[in-house]
Amino acid sequence: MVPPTAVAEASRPRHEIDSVVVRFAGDSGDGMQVTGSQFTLTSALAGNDFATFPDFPAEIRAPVGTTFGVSSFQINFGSQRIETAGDSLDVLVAMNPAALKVELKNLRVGGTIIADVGQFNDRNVKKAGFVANPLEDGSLEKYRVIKIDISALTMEAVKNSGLSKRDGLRCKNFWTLGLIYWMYGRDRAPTVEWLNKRFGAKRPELATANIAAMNAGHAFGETAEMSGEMTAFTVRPAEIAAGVYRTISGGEALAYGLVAGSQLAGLNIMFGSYPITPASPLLHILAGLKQFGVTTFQAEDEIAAVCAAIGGSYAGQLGITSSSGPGIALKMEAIGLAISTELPLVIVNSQRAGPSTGMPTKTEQSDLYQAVFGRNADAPLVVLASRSPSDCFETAVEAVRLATKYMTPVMLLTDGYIANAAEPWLIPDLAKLKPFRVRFRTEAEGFHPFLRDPKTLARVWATPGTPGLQHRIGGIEKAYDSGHISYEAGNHQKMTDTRKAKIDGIGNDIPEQGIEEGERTGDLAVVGWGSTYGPINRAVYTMRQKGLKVSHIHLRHIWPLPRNLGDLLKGFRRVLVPEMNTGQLVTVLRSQYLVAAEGLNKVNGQPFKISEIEHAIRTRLEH
Amino acid sequence: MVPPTAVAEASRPRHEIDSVVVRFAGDSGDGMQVTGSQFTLTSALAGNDFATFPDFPAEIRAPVGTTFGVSSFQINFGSQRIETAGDSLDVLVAMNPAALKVELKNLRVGGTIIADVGQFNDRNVKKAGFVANPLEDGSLEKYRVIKIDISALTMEAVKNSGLSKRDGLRCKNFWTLGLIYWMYGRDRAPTVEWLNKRFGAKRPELATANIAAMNAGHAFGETAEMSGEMTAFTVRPAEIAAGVYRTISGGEALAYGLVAGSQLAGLNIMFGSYPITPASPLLHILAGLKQFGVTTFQAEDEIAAVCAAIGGSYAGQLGITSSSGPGIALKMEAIGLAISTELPLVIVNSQRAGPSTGMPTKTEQSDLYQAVFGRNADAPLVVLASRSPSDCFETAVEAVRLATKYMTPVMLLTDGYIANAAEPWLIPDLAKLKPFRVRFRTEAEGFHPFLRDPKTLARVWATPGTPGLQHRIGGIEKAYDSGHISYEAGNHQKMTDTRKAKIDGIGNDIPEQGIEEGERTGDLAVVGWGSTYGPINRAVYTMRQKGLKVSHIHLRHIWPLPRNLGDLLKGFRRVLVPEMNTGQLVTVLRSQYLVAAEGLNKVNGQPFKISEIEHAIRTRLEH
Amino acid sequence: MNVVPERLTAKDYATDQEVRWCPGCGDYAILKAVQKTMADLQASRDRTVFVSGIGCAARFPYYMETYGFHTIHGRAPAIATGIKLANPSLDVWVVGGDGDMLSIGGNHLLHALRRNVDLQILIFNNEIYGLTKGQYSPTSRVGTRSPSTPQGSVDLPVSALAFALGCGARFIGRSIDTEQKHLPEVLKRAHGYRGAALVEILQNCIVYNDGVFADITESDVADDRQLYLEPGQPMLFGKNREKGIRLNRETLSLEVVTVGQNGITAADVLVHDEKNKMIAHMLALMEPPEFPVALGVIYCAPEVQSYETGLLAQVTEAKAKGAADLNKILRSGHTWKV
Amino acid sequence: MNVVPERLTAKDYATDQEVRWCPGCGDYAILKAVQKTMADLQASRDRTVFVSGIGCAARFPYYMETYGFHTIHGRAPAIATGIKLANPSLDVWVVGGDGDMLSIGGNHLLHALRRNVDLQILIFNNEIYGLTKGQYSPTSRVGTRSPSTPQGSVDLPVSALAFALGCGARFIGRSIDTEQKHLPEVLKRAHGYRGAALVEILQNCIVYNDGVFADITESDVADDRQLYLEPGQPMLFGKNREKGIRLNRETLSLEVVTVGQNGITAADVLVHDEKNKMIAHMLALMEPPEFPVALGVIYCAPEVQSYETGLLAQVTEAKAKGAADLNKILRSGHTWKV
Ligand SMILES: Cc1ncc(C[n+]2csc(CCOP(=O)(O)OP(=O)(O)O)c2C)c(N)n1
Ligand SMILES: Cc1ncc(C[n+]2csc(CCOP(=O)(O)OP(=O)(O)O)c2C)c(N)n1
Ligand code: SF4
Ligand code: SF4
Ligand SMILES: [Mg+2]
Ligand SMILES: [Mg+2]
Repeated sequence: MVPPTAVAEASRPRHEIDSVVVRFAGDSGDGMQVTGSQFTLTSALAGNDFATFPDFPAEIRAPVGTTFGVSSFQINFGSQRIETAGDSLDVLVAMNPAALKVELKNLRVGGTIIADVGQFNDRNVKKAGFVANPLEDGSLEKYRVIKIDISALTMEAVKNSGLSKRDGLRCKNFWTLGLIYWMYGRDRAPTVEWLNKRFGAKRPELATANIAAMNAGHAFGETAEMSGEMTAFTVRPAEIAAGVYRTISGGEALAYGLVAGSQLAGLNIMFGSYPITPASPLLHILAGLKQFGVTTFQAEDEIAAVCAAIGGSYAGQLGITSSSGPGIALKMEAIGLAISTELPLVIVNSQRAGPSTGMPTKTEQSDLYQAVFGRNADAPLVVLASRSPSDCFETAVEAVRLATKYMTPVMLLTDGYIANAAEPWLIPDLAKLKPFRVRFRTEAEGFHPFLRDPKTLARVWATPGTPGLQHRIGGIEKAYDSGHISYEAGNHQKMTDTRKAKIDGIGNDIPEQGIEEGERTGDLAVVGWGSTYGPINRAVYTMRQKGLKVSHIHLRHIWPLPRNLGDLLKGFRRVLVPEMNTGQLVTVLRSQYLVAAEGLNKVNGQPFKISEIEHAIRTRLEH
Repeated sequence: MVPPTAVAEASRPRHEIDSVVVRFAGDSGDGMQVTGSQFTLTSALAGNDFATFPDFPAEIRAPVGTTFGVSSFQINFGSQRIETAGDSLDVLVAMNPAALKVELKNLRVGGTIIADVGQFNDRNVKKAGFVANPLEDGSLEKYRVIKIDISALTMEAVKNSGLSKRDGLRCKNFWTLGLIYWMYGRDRAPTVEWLNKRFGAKRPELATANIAAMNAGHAFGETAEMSGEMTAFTVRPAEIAAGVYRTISGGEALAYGLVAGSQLAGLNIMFGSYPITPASPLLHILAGLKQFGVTTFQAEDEIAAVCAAIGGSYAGQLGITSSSGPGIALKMEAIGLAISTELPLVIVNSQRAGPSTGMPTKTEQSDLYQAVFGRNADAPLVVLASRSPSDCFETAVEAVRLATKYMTPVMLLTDGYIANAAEPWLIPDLAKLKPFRVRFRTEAEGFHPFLRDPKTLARVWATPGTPGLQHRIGGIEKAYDSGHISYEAGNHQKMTDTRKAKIDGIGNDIPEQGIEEGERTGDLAVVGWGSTYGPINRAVYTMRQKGLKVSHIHLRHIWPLPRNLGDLLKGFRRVLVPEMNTGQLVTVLRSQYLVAAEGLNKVNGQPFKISEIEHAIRTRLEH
Repeated sequence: MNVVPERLTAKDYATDQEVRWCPGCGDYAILKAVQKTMADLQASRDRTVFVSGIGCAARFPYYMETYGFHTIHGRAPAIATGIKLANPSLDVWVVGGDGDMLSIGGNHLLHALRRNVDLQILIFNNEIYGLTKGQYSPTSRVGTRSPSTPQGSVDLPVSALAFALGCGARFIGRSIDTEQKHLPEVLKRAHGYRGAALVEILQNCIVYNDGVFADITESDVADDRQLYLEPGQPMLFGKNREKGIRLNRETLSLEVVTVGQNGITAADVLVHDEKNKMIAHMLALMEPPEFPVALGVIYCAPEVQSYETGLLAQVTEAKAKGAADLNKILRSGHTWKV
Repeated sequence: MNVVPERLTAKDYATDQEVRWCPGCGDYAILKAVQKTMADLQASRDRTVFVSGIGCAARFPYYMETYGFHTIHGRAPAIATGIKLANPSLDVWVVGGDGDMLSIGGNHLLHALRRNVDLQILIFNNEIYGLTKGQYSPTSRVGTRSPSTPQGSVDLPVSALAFALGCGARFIGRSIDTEQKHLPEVLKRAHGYRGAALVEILQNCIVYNDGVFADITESDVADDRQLYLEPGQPMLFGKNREKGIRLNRETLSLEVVTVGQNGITAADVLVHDEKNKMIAHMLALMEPPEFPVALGVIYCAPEVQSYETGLLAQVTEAKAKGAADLNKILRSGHTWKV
């Protein structure tokens, strides 16, 4: 098929810019997430670097036109390296008054508002909480406001499609997308392809109508009428490493990473989970990867989910479970069993705002305490954190490696932001990853279930079904020398020490901590973990440009910590730890190294802005 | 009734000694716990200070004669202040070979063994794991061994009681008790009274037989035959504060303290629990205190137990729940709800050895991490720890005070040692305790459910049934100004900060940290919490006698910490933290105050010995 | 002079909070029916409590102008038990979805029913997890395709009502979200029952499971697929109430018969006896297409002492045994003076 | 030449670990019966797994010379489900007490039964919490005095088997600890059933609940209080098998009759049909003194696909659709080259 609009490109002069932040905002039913991901895709194909931030309402489908029903999708794309979804908006697409109401505060002064005036009727304006129509009352004069009756123009564009009025109006997101495509000189072909694939077979009229709407929006940009108000831009491809790329969300990267890890270990996966926001995507994606020997079990609750995973590991598969904060809390008793019986287990925790139910759709990093400390008794395990959607892949592989090599539970921390956001990813060649095949115990000679590898201290993995190795394990303390139940005092000390030594020893099997940006010594080390990577990195970079002696250190291994971290931190005059919690990593660092690390804490369900971290760096170094 | 043996007292010369450690050890079915508590009672009545340590097997009733079925009871009593149950034994009563096998290692060189030779037959000797009869093979020559055929003598003593052979033999613990009573010049009358009360109504023949056995044992001591081998001792009354005393176990003190607290608060108690070792005694005791407006609910599991307690608090009673480590882990998600809805809740955690099932009957202090950090999200609560059985009373009252005044969950840490041990207790006059009556909200004017006291930051407590105050609460984030659901970014920050500030602020409402023993500055501060009080205190005392500049600081308030603690610690050159875990309080202290505190860790299910702590102090101060 | 008591209307039981379900969700209808029930009962707003877990259904308390507690997933029956024990004079309703009550919350439901706590427990059964975006639930039929079961679910669903009977429930009823006359009647019966009363409400999730009950509720099939039970009345249904349920006393199974055909007379049709537990079992399990769905009060055992009544009687009994003097108790038993 | 296969005896299924139950505990008898069952089945020791929760009963795996997993309280059915999903060729037995399975573990039991996971699930019902020293359990009778209920329990007990049927269990059976002939037979039937098979074993806790089943097991009453069910056989019991169970088809309830009295003939006695769920319900609930206790296989529905079979078929199906090449999947969809 010939791209229907290939001709129109470059027919008018375009301004060249480095990067742009656009946010599509509308009602939950307006299809903003689809719009955003289509735009992401074409940005990727245009060679831009980018980062995205989908922002959902808590309700499945809140009543139309309400502020709490606003759904939006933010993308930052550019010809330079993009680290975050952007601090403030250059362009805000507001499909209705509520969207404007909610998102306006994020728009930079002088930024552009594209508003569907067709939706700014009295009722909607009032519903959004405005006293008067903001498009009319002069309250937006700090911005460039482009008023278009997108609703009407969409209806016009699809009038021959045979769709009902309701269905026709639904195409307005694609009309808008067409307009934005024009603004940034994007190719519509991939979206046409996508629409045909999505609707083609079952409801071709929907594909046709949406394509028509998109083309109409695009043409609208092209036409002279708007030329005074609207500018077309060019954003050149970014300079990024050569290779084959795709976009990837945190959920996908996790799923692929776990599957890749299981293949490197030579294991099938027994995945037990119970739905919970924002952890469910991993369940959904893995459910579609059964061809890799993945069994997905939607359990009756989180406890059963982790227990089934433990049962899976006991029986010789890789047990994995996943949830978010409240669900992870429920799993802790069972995780203690996996620690005590020394079975491999990967626990993925997609953190969300708490305490309790909190704000399920908002992000937070507040489960570090729970991960490191949140169990009864001395019960150490491994804690890893991924820093971005694509980083989830590597972190997941590392989680599988450590879980199987050390016969231990590994908690992998991600968060709502990472789970939902997407970014471009240089696809790795899996053939080049180093395998770490599991060796099950089969020799009966000298066997007992708590025999240990003298180096790793990992116990043997002997699975039911192995001839002659029948044995019993359980959560009661076990004799070091036989694995039988033991209440002997000295033995418990030895076993406790051994469990601790095993986990501590992993510090020697993980890379030394490196520096993301800056020198190995200096005035200020900014230490982060998880999804704060982007804003910290960009802020440190910028402040270094300004001559400040600041460096960025970002932890993947939270427990045990990299063996050189203490020394590294001592090379800096001050240590700052930005976290989306009230100060959790900072507690760990202070206790481990007695460094006077201070926290920079943000707990409002939103990622850090670059400027917030820049500001914090500046104040720390001006004192 | 005239005490049957009052005449015999003081008829022979007695050696005077300061303190003695005796351990009664026998089969689970041998009644060692009863023997021990009777001996405790008479020691109390004799005016001695004392401390006890009951040590149970894990099995309900292990097969007779096995080492894992040995049950023992240790008591340290004296005319001086007694802080612990004693490091090593002066007297070991071994009712069978297994008891000797298990407990011999605790006997000091030169100590006395009283053995029932009637049980040292080949079969039992072998079952206990001896190759030869230790009473015969010279292996005990470092000790004074007193061999008595207690079994036969008991049978002789009860032969006219009409009891079956089996029941008759069961009296041998009272025969032994009689002998020990003679050794330490004890009055048998209270035990006679107890036996009559216990069996009098239903099986008077059992009372008679046991009394006969006790008297026979006593008479046996009196008789000339043993005078060469056995010595009678006098242990003078200790100098202790004047007043009325009783013995009290941790479980009792907790129950009474919670009831006292509820009375001071003017509330009834809704207690939800699920049985678990060693937490069950609290359930059992409270179930017998219903006259105080205590409802005890044995729930289907720990989650339901805490939820019912939360429901109770919501409805205007004092919700309390109790468990041990694994059960507490299960409660964490619900505790988060209580934190989020800001309801009072007392959670009693009787710690035991872990991880997982661990060693349920052995003590440990390894749930401090879980208490302070063990929940999803930023979810601070109050953590208290009691230091001894009697201290549970005060700690429980304090827990109720803070929970109700600050509308917050309070975790009270105790442990298996405290729960089971007993000590003398100067009974407080409850009329003298300061009430802290709860004021429920009743005014509708200006009401919303998250209205706060500006000083404590506690929210109002408005219970269902109050006219005009109907409202909704839940675990989703709430608007600071109305209590309605809110996903607003700034609001979540404010609420998170407020929840933290409320708990932090409690630091100003608790006593400043004092010093238990020693000066406010010095070379070494030994900082403890919980049941390590006794050995630390005694060790510090002894080392101070030797001129070392060491002080003992003992925390009741673990979170928030007393406001002056940081300054206090800075007054010492070194800080040592003995804990029955791998180093949990030490982590908290290091992170909070950046003091180079070091741990002294013991994780073998046994309390610290005084000598272990003395040794640690010495090595720290000799460097 | 008579003071005319102020009558509360259904609206008086609505809060000022914006209702946040998807437009068209069956939960709206249930909300309306419950508010009507409240008005019919003239329920005291400040002595009524709605307790829920988590889920779309569990948002319910926010919309009731009574006391309300939106708790955590699956635990509402346990929390409600605590509330009832602490204050038995409160009128406590428990609300949850099929996931909340039968998946994560199954154990608490079992024990609340077994103990016979005086609660009204409403399950909004939409055979799906609504709030978490459409995964299959324990009541989903075999073959349900959902994000977590792209190839279709393979596990057998549980019947809320058969489960309840197995747990020892003494009152079970069933209705449909949109049945604005019938639903309040069932709810009132549940309310009147002293003990645990469970009501299953078939609820349409328009977004993730639209039409899952269409085979029961669509107007063209409704008459043939809905059996309204009335105590003491024959089990008739169908457009002209020509169909009936007959008990085959040999096989102990139910059959659909048509009165007037094959010699079937009105006398052959089973008369509803709310107290017959075995029949209740069979009625609870009736499913289309073979059978109509049984609606109304399916089982109502004679009242026995409810749990909180029994437990609190022990507190009263203990109190009656003499003044509760803790000082005295502390000093009882062996004490000594120094 | 024929190789005579080595036959394993009951002893070959015993471990070298000292058994740590109280002397006289009913668990010893069950252990013996299970070891005999294993020998009868010539079960492979290394393909058999015993999974348990926590409790006296749950110590069971330590004494079986097979694979064994002593897990945590209440979770054995969930862990066993994971084991079976990971390796369906294993023969998985689940063991737990009444507290383990019906109190904290009720939800997992419900779902393992509903899903029809191919497990043999044994509940050692002693109507008490043994390991934690004697508190009452969900199967304890009303009025049970225990450390936590000094005034007697007030809540109604749950029937393990009625509960199981309500959950959708397809195989339920019952026996008694000391019945060394009967118990292995029931266990073998359970073993042979492909799907979840639940067996309740009445077990005497000599320390905390001694004689709680005396009204069933004491030799002077046993004949009158034990009904041994045989498929296709009339339900007769009593010293001379003179008593029988009759179904009153009007009230749908069971009655005890004496053959030869009041005109009752053998033909009046109900014949056991393992497939009749309604009868199974009634049999499960029969209790002394009015009734004998039903023993044997009470219900055995026709086999349907077990959960793990269905779920793993989806894995197989997915695999059949082509080689699983992750590199390829990563590169499918929209990619671009830089
Ligand atoms: C401990 C915990 N686990 C999981 C979740 C996520 N969750 C919220 S509601 C829900 C199920 C919703 O289904 P249902 O109860 O049927 O209610 P519906 O939304 O269909 O009304 C789940 C899994 C949670 N909030 N908490
Ligand atoms: C999470 C948790 N809660 C509670 C316990 C304590 N506990 C151990 S066994 C048990 C109940 C035992 O009763 P049952 O299951 O009937 O087994 P029995 O001992 O009677 O054989 C309890 C409450 C525990 N180990 N773990
Ligand atoms: S997702 Fe379904 S159940 Fe939930 S509010 Fe929407 S329509 Fe109702
Ligand atoms: S307590 Fe009871 S169930 Fe447990 S081992 Fe002893 S007799 Fe058996
Ligand atoms: Mg649902
Ligand atoms: Mg039991």
